[in-house]
Amino acid sequence: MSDFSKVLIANRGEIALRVIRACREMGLKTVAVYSTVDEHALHVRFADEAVCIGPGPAKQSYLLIPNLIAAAEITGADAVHPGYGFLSERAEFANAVQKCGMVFIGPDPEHMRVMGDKVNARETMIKAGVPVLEGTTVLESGEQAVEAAKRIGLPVILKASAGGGGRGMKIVWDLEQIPAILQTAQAEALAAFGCGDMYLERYVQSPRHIEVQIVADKHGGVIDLMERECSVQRRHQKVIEEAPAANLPDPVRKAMREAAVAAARAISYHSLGTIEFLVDGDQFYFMEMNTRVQVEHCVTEMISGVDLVQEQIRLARGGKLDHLDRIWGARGHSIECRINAEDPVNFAPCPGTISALHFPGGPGVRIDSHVYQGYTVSPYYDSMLGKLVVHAATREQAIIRMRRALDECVLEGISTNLALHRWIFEQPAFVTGHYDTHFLERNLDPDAIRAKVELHA
Amino acid sequence: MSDFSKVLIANRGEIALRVIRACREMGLKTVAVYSTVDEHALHVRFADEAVCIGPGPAKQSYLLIPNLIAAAEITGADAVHPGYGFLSERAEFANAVQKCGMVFIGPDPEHMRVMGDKVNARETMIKAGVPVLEGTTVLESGEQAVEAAKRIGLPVILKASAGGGGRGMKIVWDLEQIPAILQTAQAEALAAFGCGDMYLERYVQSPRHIEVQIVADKHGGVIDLMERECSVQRRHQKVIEEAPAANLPDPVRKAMREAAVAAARAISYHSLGTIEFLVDGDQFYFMEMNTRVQVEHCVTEMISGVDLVQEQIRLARGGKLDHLDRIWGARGHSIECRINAEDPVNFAPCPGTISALHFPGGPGVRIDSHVYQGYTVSPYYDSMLGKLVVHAATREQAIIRMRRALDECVLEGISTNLALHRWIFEQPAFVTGHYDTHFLERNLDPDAIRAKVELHA
Amino acid sequence: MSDSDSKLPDIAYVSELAKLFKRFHLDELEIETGEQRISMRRGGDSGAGMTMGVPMAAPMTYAAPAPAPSASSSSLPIPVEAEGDYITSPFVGTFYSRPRPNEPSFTSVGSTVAAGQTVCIVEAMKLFNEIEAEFGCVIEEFLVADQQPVEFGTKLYRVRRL
Amino acid sequence: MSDSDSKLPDIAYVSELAKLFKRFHLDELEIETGEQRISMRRGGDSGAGMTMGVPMAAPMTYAAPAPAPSASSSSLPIPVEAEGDYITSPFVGTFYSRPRPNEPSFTSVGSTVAAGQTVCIVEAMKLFNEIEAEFGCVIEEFLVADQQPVEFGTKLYRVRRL
Repeated sequence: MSDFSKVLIANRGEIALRVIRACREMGLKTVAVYSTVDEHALHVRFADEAVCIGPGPAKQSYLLIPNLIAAAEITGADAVHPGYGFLSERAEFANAVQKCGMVFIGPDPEHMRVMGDKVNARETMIKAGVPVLEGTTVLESGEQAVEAAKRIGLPVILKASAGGGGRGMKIVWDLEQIPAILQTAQAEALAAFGCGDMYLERYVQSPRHIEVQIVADKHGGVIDLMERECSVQRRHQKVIEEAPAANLPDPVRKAMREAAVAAARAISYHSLGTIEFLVDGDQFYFMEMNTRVQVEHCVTEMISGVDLVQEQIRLARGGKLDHLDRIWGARGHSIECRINAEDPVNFAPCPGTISALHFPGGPGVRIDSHVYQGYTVSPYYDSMLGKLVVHAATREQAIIRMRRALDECVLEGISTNLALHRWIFEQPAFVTGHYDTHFLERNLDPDAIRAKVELHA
Repeated sequence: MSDFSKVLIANRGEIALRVIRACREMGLKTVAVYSTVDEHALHVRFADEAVCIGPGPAKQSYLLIPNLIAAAEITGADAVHPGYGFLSERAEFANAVQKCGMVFIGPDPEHMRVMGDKVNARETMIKAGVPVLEGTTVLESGEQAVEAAKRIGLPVILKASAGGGGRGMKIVWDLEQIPAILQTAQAEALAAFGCGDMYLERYVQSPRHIEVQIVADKHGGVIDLMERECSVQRRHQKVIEEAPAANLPDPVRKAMREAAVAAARAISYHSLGTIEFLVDGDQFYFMEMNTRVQVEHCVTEMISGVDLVQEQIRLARGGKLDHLDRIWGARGHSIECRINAEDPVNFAPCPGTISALHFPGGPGVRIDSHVYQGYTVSPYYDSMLGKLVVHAATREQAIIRMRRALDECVLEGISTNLALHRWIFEQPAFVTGHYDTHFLERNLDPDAIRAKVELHA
Repeated sequence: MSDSDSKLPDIAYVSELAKLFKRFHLDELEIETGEQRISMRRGGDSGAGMTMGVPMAAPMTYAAPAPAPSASSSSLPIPVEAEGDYITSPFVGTFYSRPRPNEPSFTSVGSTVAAGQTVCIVEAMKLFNEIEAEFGCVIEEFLVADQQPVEFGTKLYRVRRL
Repeated sequence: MSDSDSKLPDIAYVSELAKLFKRFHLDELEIETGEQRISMRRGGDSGAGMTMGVPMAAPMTYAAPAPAPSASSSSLPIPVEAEGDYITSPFVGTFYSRPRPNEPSFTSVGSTVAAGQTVCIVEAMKLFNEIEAEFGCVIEEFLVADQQPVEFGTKLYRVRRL
């Protein structure tokens, strides 16, 4: 009933390639979609079929549901993989796919709605006994917000219920300011997300971002594949991820993993999912749930030996988890660097043509990238060129391996963040594994990083 | 005493890169050597220093011991890694390195001498209780050869004591011909190896080539890291290798591994080594021992999680094995394809410039290569462009993954054997794992392979 | 060698020229004196130039619907197009030349179409999108058969602008 | 080499021009006097040609002893060389300008050397290899200091051929 043989990949870049690889290995036909800008992209080359769905701007192509559905219809695709970003967490897209009699490779639209509404998600987690930060439901008034802030203690953070991924948040350090800030925030949220609902939570000043990978089938089976630490961030965007998390006491790890499984069970979730926790010392709190494959899924694959995208597809076909308990066992340590076409210091995206390219190889090195020598990075989309992933027996060895791999990386013709990564891997805070989400922006040393650019020029 | 901090790599191509990677991760400085032809090779770029040692022809550069030693002396290198091929199994080179007070990263010259003389090696193995094929020592006369052949039964194979790697062998199906063939063979051996000694063995008509990876320290510690099957060959050269071997009964595997360890102990061997066995049904026989790192060491690394080159360096420094017993455990299945610049059907080498290059990536794929887009393959050296290695939970999945990876391989401007590999991975004999060393040459289907060239052109 | 007795330039001299011709990647070199003239030229080895784009060009050759672009066009976002004016599909979907199965088609070869006039329907998700001409033109050729799938940019009609 | 008897421009002069030509990315260069005319030209596609080689060129910029080659020269086996004639080292080893520590050096700037005459020693593995001039020439400059390490092809002396 929910079986399928031809998958349309409603995405581009490295994740489209990643899904094509999984489909190939499972004997599934693939349909790529592309904008006129991506005509020469590798996902177009390596798919069995490809359909042009619009011009460069995502709103007119990768985000245009009718064109995507039509592309599936005219190619006879019977399943759709959304990748990450774009429409991957849009319930209406999953809905449209299912309405047209195709399988959406992901959870139910309902799961996306519940978790897309942050206040709703918060309430659900509280019921499930998953720890959340002291906070409120949707705020009715400035007074109510002030009362809550008094009860919780400053600083507090105002969050948009429709936000997420770091968007629509305001930190407040002063009770007087709360009503004013709330008003502006509500207006902004309404403009940005079409919903002005705001809620309030205690603001943690030195948080770590640690998330747990969930794998759930349609028969009630739920397991986790351990955690990933993603605290190296800039502007709330992940730069480096690793698994397992460093310096995480085993009892805390155990409790987090159990809480994540409980969270998934609470909404009878199925497919891949990620429960993001905010970690404050030995305490952890539910932040949000991502109902799709993550950019950083690779580090979990490296330590677990599980092909997560193939799992996701198997689960969408109604497959059971049973076998996983048998085959997987954590092994070693894995780290991922996101290689972006951007200025290594101010993070300004730098489109252009790659004039020279050499990716590292050898033992314990994995490359997931859609670029090649001569590839032109367009200004329309995400600036990520690919992911450099290493695996080794220990975290220390993984760091050494990543340094080696970064030194082998040659990417010319455009500006990249390679120098930033080379610099990060020399920072004591990172090397010792004692860092929080402010590590990068607080320690950023422009001169030192620029120097690395010169060194490898 | 045998510690060192700067390693000269007396080699080129992918293995030079491989050794540089290992040294980098161990914090050792590296010195590359290169011929004028290799001025723009990656091993020159990625080493800390590089010394030009001569013109293109290997005899005047990579095989010229004085220039290599001098390069080590002027750069202050205190250790030399020979890689494979070139001088890697030449006792006089290891000797020269040691005489100059440097550490040779490999076994003692004496080990190379014993194993370099095949008759001597044979006798040594017999003493050690390692099974060898019914055969003789050095043949004194045609009569003696005929007598032996009668005793053993036809067909028999004449081998040069100084040969090896498939060189200097003659199969005999007819007693009358033996004396004549022996004479020519002796003359040829004398010309080729400077030693005319020949011996005789039973000829196995459907042999498999299975070898066991040995890791031995300087303190009597010897372990094996399981076997590799290398039966896909053309002209006695390996084309595809895998670990573990398919369809090998566990008792046989166990016996082979024990025999290999016994062989190494018999000569108090140390460093990495490979015992090559000829397998005839459930019987196995010692063929020869390689006293260096193998091209195909990667498949063992993939299933064992051990970095063999780092191990080799550790052992040369006097390190002990103890830890290995703890850390390694076989996991999954790994296959390696040797990608060569050659005609996919007649194997004629095809030098030239690579005009377009894309290597596969994603989960379970490893690339070891020294080439890049714009690289010129010179006619002076081995035609291998690199190694494509995959790892998966089972052999079946590894085969599927390799098919996927081969389809992602783009290599234009020169002729390569990619089409041959794509074809092999569809052959039932290979897919089911029932193949011997004649599989490739007996089943080679030029038209089918040429068709694959077209398909991916 | 000595060519002193001849007017020919010394061979060593010429070979030195050839060396630097190669070293500095000249495509043309000419030296002239009253009595002597040396000229070197290299064939248009744009080969080097081409290669760079190949990996992008190649893709299209087997997977994609668009025509395989020339190597050099590979980094351009605009697909290679034939000459002339066309009405192309702004949607992905199924092409219909007529409003309903047994009705005449919206237009025909030779007929003149005004800007804004409906020329066909592209159906997607059960939505029948009427496609209008963006400019006044004469229909010269139907390029897509009825109920054939079309993607974004597929040429529906070849036309002559008015 | 001496072209004194011919009207041809000195090769060193031409190569200097070629260097400028390349350094400033000229596409065309022409020089004309009463009796001499030199013209150089390069096709437009050199840009693409350059990029292709970069990954090979780049290596030299930090790892290797040879001078960083121009991007476009990268696929050539011949290393970029300065102009003029040289005596280069046929071995890897240590350079000695004199037979023994307190003896005069084999030769000196300005002195004339016959083909086959020993000009220095390169020591490798305790072997003292006497290096001989391959052609008659005048020593114009010592390029390597005593006991300095040299590799294959290292320039030892700048000379003027006779």
